[in-house]
Amino acid sequence: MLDAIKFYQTGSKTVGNRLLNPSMRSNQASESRPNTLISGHRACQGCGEALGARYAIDAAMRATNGQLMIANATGCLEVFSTPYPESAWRLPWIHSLFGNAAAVGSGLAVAARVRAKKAGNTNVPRVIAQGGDGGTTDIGFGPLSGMFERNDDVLYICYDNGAYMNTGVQRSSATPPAARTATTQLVGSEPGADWGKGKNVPLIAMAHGIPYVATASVADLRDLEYKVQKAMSYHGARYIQILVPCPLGWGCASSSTVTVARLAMETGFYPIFEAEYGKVTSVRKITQKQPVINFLKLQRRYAHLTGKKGDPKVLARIQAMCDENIKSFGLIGDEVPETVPVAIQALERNQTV
Amino acid sequence: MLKQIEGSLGIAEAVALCRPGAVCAYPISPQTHIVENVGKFVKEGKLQDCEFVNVESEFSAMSVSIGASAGGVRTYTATASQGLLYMVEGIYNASGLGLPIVMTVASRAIGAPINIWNDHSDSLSQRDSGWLQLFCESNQDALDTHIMAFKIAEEVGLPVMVCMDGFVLTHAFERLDIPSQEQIDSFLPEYQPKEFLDPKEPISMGAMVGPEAFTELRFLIQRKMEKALDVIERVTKEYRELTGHHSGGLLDCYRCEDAELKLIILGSSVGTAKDEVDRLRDQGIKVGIISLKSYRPFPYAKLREAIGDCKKVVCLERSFSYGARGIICPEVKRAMEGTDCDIRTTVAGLGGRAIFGSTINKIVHASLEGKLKDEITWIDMDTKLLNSYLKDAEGVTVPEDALVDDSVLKATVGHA
Amino acid sequence: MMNKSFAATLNPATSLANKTGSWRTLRPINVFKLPPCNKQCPAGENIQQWLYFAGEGDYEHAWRVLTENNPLPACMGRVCYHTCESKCNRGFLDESVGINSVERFLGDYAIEHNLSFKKPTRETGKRVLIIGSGPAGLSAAYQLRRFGHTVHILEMAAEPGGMMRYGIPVYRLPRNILDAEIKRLTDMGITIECNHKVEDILKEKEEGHYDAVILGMGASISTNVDIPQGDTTHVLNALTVLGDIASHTDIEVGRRVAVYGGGNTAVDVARSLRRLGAEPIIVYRRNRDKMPANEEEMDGAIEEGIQVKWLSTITNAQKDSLKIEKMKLNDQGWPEPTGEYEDLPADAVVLAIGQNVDLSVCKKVEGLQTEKDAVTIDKETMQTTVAGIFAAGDMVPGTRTVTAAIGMGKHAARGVNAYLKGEVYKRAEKHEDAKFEDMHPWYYTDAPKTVRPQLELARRTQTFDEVQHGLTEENAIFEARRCLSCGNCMECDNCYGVCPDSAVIKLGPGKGYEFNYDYCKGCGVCAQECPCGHIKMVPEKI
Amino acid sequence: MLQIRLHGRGGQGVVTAAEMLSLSAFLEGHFAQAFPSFGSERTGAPVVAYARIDNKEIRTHEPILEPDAVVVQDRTLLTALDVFAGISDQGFAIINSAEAPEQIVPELCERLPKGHVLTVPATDFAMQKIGRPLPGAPMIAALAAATGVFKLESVQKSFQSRYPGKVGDANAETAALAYEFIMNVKNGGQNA
Repeated sequence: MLDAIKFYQTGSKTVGNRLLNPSMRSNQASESRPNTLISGHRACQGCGEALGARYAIDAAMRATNGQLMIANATGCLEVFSTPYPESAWRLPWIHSLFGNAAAVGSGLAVAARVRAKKAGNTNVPRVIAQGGDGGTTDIGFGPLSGMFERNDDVLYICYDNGAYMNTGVQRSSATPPAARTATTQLVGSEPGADWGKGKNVPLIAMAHGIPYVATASVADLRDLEYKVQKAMSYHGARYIQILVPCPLGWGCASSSTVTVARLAMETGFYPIFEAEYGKVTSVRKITQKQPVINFLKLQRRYAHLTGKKGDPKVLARIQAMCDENIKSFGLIGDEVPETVPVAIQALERNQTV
Repeated sequence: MLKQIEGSLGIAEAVALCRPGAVCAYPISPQTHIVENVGKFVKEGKLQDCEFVNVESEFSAMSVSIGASAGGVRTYTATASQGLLYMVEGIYNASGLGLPIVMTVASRAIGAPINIWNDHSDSLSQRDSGWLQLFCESNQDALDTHIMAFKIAEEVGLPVMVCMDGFVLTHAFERLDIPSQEQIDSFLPEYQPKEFLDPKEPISMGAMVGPEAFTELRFLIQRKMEKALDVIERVTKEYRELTGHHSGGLLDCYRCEDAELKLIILGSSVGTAKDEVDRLRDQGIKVGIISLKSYRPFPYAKLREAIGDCKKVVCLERSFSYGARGIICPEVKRAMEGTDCDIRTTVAGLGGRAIFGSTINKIVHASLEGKLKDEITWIDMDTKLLNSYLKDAEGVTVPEDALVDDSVLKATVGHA
Repeated sequence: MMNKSFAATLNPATSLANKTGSWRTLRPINVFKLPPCNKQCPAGENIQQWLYFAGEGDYEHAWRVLTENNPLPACMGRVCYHTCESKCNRGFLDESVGINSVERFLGDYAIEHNLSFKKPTRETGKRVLIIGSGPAGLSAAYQLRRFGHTVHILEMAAEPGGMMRYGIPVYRLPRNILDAEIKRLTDMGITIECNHKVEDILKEKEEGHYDAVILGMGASISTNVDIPQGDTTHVLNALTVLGDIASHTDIEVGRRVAVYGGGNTAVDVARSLRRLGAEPIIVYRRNRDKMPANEEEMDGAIEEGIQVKWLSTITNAQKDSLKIEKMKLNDQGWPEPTGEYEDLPADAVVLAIGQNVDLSVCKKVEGLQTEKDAVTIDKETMQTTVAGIFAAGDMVPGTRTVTAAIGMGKHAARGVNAYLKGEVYKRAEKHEDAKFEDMHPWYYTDAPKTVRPQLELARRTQTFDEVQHGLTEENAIFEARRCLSCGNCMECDNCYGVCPDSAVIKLGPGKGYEFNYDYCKGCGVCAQECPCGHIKMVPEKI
Repeated sequence: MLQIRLHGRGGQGVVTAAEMLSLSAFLEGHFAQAFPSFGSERTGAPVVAYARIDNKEIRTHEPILEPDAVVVQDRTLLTALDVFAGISDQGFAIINSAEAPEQIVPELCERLPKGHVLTVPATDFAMQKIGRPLPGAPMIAALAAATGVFKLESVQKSFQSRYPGKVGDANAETAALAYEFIMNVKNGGQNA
């Protein structure tokens, strides 16, 4: 009877749920979760990246039965987790450079295979390469693309907070338009990051035809865990991009990390979907559609849009961007897009012309 | 086993004998033939338990190597010139992490202007990178040095660059004596990493180290380098006894006994110079050659010993430090500090301009006749070409160089 | 062991040496807020908590939590007007949780499974007399028994239950249910003596060697109004009608009966008469909005075909008809006569305009102060102006509902218990209110209230079978799981999951969580993402 | 030491010819060396390769300025470059041509000893046997015949080891044709 009732008070939206059969609970709900990124790290209060990394790596640890190692790009995650003499990691982990995590991952995968083969061991440790959006979409993009095209057995996880937070919030190619960063300040006639710039790495990853590409958010843990687990069920190159709000860089309250990430999903600002072999196979539907202003107003990087002096035209443009995402990714309704969605930047650029 | 093969193939054979677990490379002349052959060995199964990775850049070549080495397998890669510079960030990283990667640098000039031919500006630009840098005279020397390099790297705990002249050696077809697999297996045991990423014993490699320990870490790398001097000599001795090949070492002296002038040369020019020194000796000119094999670590004591009480030393350098002078010469001076030895340097053979026996001859005569007036002298400069530009551009000319040999200039590429 | 590099290679999990708790300026703490349902419940039930266990399917545990405050859940699950539901925070989201129906489910479950109350572990030897076996008396007796006191109830009627038996129609509360729940109380050792009308309180106390007395008499006297009438028109009072129906199940009243009044009793009478084949019409001086009767009950009455004459007063009762004066509401919402009249055909009039308590016995006690229709009490201790004499239920000022009586009975028992120990009962301070604004509604999946299957209308109007069916187990679980658990932990693991510093410790099922202040940086994500508003950030002393 | 310079155009197998030349000498127990002029060898561009043969270790890596033999695989180079620059007075010159040496390099014929300047229709032979204009094997076979420093069999063996199967055999056959051709000339016969 208990199992027959599929309604669980908070459904699947909370981390755990005592009403659920333990086998159906999230990995994070487990008292014995691996905590691969353990306490004592030096991330800022409310760090979305610290949260996202633990979510993802714990899930991967479960999927691989602990046979996992990590190559980490330079960035906040690396700096706050491994300042001498303390490491917050509990699994084999290496940091090499800013732009080479994907390639180091490829090398680790080679080594793991060769060592296992030599030892006559069929249990080959799996590899995750990870970095922030700067290390992924910009400086590490070449090695990332190389890892993709070789279909190396590496899951690359990009923790996307939309700017170079480690160096003091400078613009990256993942910075959304109109957002304030230290290099796109709120001055001039068009304050914030330029329109019609930036790149959509998930779609680029899909164009490589790799087995698995997904976006995820720290605001939907079960979806995130499902995707990591699914990614680990594939061999070859895989890519997951997780939206991880940065309270410092976004100018939001440290307590709002998950809330603001949720609003990014529910407004259509950040489409959450997965693709297999270049084709979109599922889309996380918006559960309660919200206007984008609800997302923007929590963040000081958009202070110029949301106050009394806010520019309604720019706001409308961002709303149009969200609406376009909703349309092209099918974020509302039952459909999964038949064709590969177009990068949102196309809309911006088209408008610019 | 004797074979008449291309130097690159010889290196590939040597690498295969060392049983690496990972080899990756990005094509850049003149290194390509080496990795092409290793790749073939892997694909055809001659080299087993090894993966060959075709990467998209040298940056990734070094990065994949870092990953593979950190993952606990013997790792090899090769590059040259621009490629070496493109992987510089990784080069420093590999040594900082103490990863015993072996890499061939098929030495080549650096652009701009783009130039595919041999000189030493690429490898010498990495002198502070924390890699051991071993230079090779001949293909046999290069082949043997690669094998020794793995053993040295793994003992010292630092990566090794084997620097062999691009084209001149890599593309030369010569007789090579290739040791047997049994010999090498006895010389170089299966790779046992000091530390590597292993789920059984998780470690975090590549921590951020602040002022509190960075100096000490740097000191420890320097200490490894100093220890490497002994390791190189010991490994060389062992290898020579095993194979009978006179390869490797920190440096090598040729006809230095009672020499009034000692030339310090790196790389393939040593062979050319040896022939010329034989001819000069036949003429009663007392000249010898010190072939500098290990540039990093720099064998100061060994070099001082080799120079001994010889009062005249001339370096032949195939690279240059803009705004300063030679790169080798200051090191030699440091080795000879406190003596009255006259140490000068010559710059020649840049960007593929050939070094002939006659070039050596000119340098020897110029030195003995006191014509090397400055600390540094540019050899085989085409002053006509230079002046034709300077006259137009600046309205000045430089004095015609008496040391230039038209046939040398003609014989170099572009004149042919 | 590996030969690790100096400084650049680190051992795993060494960051635990870095106690990041020192960064904190705000500290998360668990707060237990008062859910609006609990706050509203006149019986003081811990609704959120028993729903918590019901949702897990642990019905006995849920029932035991429920009966901490209310010993009659099967009855209350039927007759309580469940004002808790009107305050339910889930109402802001979709529809209120059907608390009352889950209560009934649990009550019925307990009867079906013969669950009994635990006997007190220790007898105090103190004796308490309770006068009246209505909800107030039974509730007080139950609580006193749990304290270990000896409790005796004197009841003037032939059977125990008070207004539950004689004032509530059978279609709302089948008597077998009432009997079962009373029996469970007597099984605890409570004794009830029926047909014993108390004439002298002090004498009873003295002769019975009671240490304390609780007065729990109900409002058993109908209020009369003077309606000029001819001989042939019946003018009856509501309690008599309901009592007769309860005792005999059938009475002769007339075909067209006007029920005069707008309270719950009026509706009970009208619906009872409908079941006897009459055509009752409710006459009320104000309109629907101002009607005090329970809305659901009124809806049921209208569905059953009962007509209502709004804004009307009966000025005269003639044979076969009544003279009605039309009223209008003034600015304060009170009715004023308009001077317009009309005739309403009717064979009888049932007055249902209010009930009174018979205070005559109280007035015999010296020093026992009374006021209009009630005894004067200390609202904290429920003690009257005479030491050792307490009162609860209709006897004391306040809402006259079964639920309120149960709540008062509980407090009177606690008052007595303290008194017997020589102390003065002080009610526990209430927790901070759990407001909807403190909740995180996104986390709750929308789910409509399960509507109890209702009997066919036709069937309902012809028999006294129970109108409301209980929830099936399936529906009960579903309904219980709709509880938002306002202000109290429901073990959703959100705090444990969302902490970027892994600084929340999960203690295991039923044990909740603890903050690891060694590492908690005070970011507040746990508090913001707690669906229930159970975590509060308080400034750290710096 | 015998120093040989080979001239040709990219795509004609000049570098391979030098390598096979060194291999042929190696097979006969000599020390040998071959190396290209280190250019980027684009099809059609002039290419130079060098080879040395000696009975002791060859240490020098300098390009050959004073060759003992010059092999010209493409006669169009004769007018484009001074291919015979530095050739020793006792040197050999082998030119890929169906015409007589006196007709195409009369001055050289005068300067060098009789029988040291030879032409061989190497491309024709290659077309006959290989089907592609690869004159490397016949040219070095011709050099072998002219100088006698190494044998035809070594030339054949080197090509057959480099290109096992049909291609190697075809090269070996063209080498034989060229070898016979030169031996015939040396023995007083006339060019075809």
